[in-house]
Amino acid sequence: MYRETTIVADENQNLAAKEAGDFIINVGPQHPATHGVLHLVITLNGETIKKVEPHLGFIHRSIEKMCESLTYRQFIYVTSRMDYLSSHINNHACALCVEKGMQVEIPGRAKVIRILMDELTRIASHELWLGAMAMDLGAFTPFFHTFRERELINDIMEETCGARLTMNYIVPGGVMQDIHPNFQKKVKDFVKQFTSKIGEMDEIVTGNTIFQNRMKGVGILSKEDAVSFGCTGPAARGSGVSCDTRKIFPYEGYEKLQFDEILENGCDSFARYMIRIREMQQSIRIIEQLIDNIPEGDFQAKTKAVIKLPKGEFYQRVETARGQFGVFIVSEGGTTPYRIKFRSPGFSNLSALDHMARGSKLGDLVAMMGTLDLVIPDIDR
Amino acid sequence: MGQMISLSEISKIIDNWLRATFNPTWTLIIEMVIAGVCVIGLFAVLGLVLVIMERKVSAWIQIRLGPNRVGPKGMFQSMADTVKLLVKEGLTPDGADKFLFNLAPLIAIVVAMLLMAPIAFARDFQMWDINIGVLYVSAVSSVMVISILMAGWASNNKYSLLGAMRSGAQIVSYELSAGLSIIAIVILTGSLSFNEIVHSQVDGWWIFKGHIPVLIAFVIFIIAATAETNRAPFDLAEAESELTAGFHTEYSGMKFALFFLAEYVNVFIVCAIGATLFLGGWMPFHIGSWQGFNQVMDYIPSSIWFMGKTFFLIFLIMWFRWTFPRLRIDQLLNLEWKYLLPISMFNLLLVTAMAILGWHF
Amino acid sequence: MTGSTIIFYLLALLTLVSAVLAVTSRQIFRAAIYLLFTLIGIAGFYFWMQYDFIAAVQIIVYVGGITVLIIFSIFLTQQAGELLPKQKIGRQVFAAAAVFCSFALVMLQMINHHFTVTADQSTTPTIAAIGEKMLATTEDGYALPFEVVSILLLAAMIGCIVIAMRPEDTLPNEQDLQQK
Amino acid sequence: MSKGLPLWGRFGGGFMFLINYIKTVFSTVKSMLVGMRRTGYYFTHHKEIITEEYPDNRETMHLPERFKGEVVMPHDEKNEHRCTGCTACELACPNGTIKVVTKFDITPEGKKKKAIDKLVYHLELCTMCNLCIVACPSDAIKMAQTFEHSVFDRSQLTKVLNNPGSKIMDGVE
Repeated sequence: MYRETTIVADENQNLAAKEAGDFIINVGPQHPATHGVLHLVITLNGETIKKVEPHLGFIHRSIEKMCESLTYRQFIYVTSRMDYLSSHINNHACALCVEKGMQVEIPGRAKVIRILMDELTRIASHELWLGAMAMDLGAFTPFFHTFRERELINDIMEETCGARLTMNYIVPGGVMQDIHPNFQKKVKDFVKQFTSKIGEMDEIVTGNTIFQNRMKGVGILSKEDAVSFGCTGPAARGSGVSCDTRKIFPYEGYEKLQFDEILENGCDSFARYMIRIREMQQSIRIIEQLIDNIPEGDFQAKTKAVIKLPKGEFYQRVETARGQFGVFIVSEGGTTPYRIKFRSPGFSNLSALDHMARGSKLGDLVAMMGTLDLVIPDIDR
Repeated sequence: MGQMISLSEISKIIDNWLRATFNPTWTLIIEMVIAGVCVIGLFAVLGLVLVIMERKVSAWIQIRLGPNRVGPKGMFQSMADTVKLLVKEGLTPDGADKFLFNLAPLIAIVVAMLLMAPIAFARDFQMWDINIGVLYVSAVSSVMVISILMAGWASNNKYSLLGAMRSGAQIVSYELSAGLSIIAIVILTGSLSFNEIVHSQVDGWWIFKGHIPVLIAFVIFIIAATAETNRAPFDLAEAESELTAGFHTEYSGMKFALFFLAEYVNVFIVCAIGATLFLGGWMPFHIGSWQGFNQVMDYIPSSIWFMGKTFFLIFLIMWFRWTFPRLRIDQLLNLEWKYLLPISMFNLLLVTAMAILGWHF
Repeated sequence: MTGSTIIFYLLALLTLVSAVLAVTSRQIFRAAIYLLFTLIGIAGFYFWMQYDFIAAVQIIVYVGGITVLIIFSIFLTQQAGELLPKQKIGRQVFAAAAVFCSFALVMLQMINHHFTVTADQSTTPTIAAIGEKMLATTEDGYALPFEVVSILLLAAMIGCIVIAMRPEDTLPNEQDLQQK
Repeated sequence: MSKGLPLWGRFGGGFMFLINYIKTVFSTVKSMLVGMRRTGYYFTHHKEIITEEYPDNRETMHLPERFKGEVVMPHDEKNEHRCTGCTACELACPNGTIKVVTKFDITPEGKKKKAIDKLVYHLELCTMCNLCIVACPSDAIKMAQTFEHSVFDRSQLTKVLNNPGSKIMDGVE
């Protein structure tokens, strides 16, 4: 069809699959459709997608290997750099896993602060996703409107944790510093603003006919497929798979809180979209339950300066904004882990992309990637 | 009416002076040169104004300040951008068809220039009062698609090719409903000449005296015009989230600037045509028998009326762009073939009935 | 030599050069673009003769319609970027002879035809006149040819739709796509 | 766009199709207008603008006191700091950002006492994780609220935190 200038990453495989009339285009690693350095080799038939092959590794930093040379206090900061949009939650998982090995009971105040931070992070992540999702579909304005609320969360984080993106606030034994005196007031202000402004998204995004037509019936991922691809988080809950770690394996006192696990049965992009919108409201609900009930006390348990984990294997999973995040630590009894392994949600969710995208149009691929909410450093680590 | 110095007066003075000084051939040549210089000047001004307008509109919609560094309130930002584009290297990719690659932006800009000819900018101020003005515009604007197809193919880039194919399908389809909504007005006025169309609205703009059918035609025209100029929500040819930049992915420097300029000038032209057909061109706004009000309206120069209406439509198109998400290619064609075209055909029947029965004012 | 003549020769040059290039170019896409310029040149002639309506129709039909279709079909063909093979010498000679014969025929007609100069200024047709002529059922009206052409186009359109329509069961379903 | 029957579908469904068709058109137009009303609101309400004009508001801009910009060592007016040279920060740092170079001072009693010669801080390696601050037993170092760290040469990012000629504060062990 065209003068052959294709750069095919994996030549043999692609040439074997290439038929007459196939049109191979590369999306990424530098491309506005990918929110990071993901490389997709897309085989097209006209505008219709025949195959999508993700090529990974452009931002691989071997974080797991790096962690093996760092002590149990030090390695947590690296995990903020994986899924940088839910860095608190990543830190939380690591801290929980280390605490499991240390067998310390952390104070109630620290627990509540951690949950509050997690939920704020979740809202911030979903806000960014919502804007980026709309931008993938060609609407620029929602991006700036959602950033207005996200900015408030970032300000809260900056005041309490001292950073806006990679906080390194949750440490083994509790949290690094006590919350800032303004914290409660600011969070209440945020909740007020958020609930008054989230309706605007219905006007310019959710209710828009073009948007609905771009989302409904697009990127179908059936319940069975979602399970077999190992999808978690909103991507799986959009297909009706109940997989909220906060509900099925509660940690840190989530079992005492009143909130719903959001499930949609649409299996399409719109279901995954609605999941995230409704999850933000559940996060607000959790924050409202906790913000006035932060118990007094220490923000950190008394721990030794140098943490040593007993010999053994420890695993902890949490629910990040994208799905289930797991930390697996093998300890030989020293100050550094012998082996560490992260189960990142983005990697499994990405694997479903090819299945979802086949047979749909090129424009919808971007929407599907949007609804999977891929964060590339999370996939590559 | 008590006209002050209007554009037509100025042009008449220049014309008389030239005729008195030179022989007719030289007069014609000099007038052509003046017209050419004016068009190029208008292009430059339009490019500068529309770019800064787009950026400010988008900024305010997006709760931002927008450009605010260069000049007062950032008003000279687009000049700085132009200088940047001028001094940038114009790259030609190695595998490109160099002749066609360099020709495509020129065609885009020449087509935009040709489209300027029959537009009535003010009372008695028109470069070429061609008696088939409307047909001329739809004919010449159909050449626009060639430049996009050419750019897309000659770039030797797959994104460009996809963008060009999309754009071709899109423009060819939307020309139909744009044409049909223009024909609605042509039926009501019984003329294809812009001048006569404007004069037919002396007792009221068509959008007011044409009832609902003309309103529908106007809405369809605006939608089709947005699609024909490749602007969001119909910017599939560029679709930056899917195709990087579509047909002009490989263009840089001045060649890109020409495409960019042509896009904005085309927006201006379709809005000018919309203003002429539906909003009375340079006709001032009159309300029935309010003599005082009408005289005040008459006192505003006709060129201001024309520009005001045109820029209102341009603002409308920009408002669309910063509100709506982009359509998918099949939805785009569905919208045209399943909605706009049947509706405008039915609407055309209504308009014809209205014109025959004389139901309009 | 007046300005009008200069414009005529310029248009003729554009038309002829691009026509020759359209035939001789070995890149099919470029040939289509040269053809486009030929057609634009012809439209320019109509404008030059002040037959604005025909000029506009020429541009709409040939430039906006036919050339776009040609370019589309080039896009959809395999190896559009390749150079076309060189024609055999015999074929070239035959083509040249055919071109010469038709050129001679046209020239013969033109020489034998006696052009009469009229002082009639009403040659510039108004739109109303064209419309009335088009729909007139009198002897020199064009209602019947107009309708015949419309029916022909309608038939062509229906034929296109029938060809383009695939029965539902031959459409590739989800399973087929997955197996690929 | 509509999920109704195709236009050429059964005649019986034709009327329902037409109703659905018109409904689709109206709901589409309505949803568009709702969106345009919202963006139009923001276009006309400039008070909602939230952007800051960053380099212009340097004077009025306040970062929160916990903001982690870079590690600094506060000195009092007598040019004294609180660092004992215990290297706890160096050990706590995951990246080797801090290097403590020690020397031995002679105290007035004639005893040798360990003190810092230089506390070298590599800003280019620092990830602002705050672990050194937490690890410091004598609160000698803290985070500063600076953030404009760009320089033309990366060697300028290697800093010595203690002032030349500074001494340890009395009473800090």
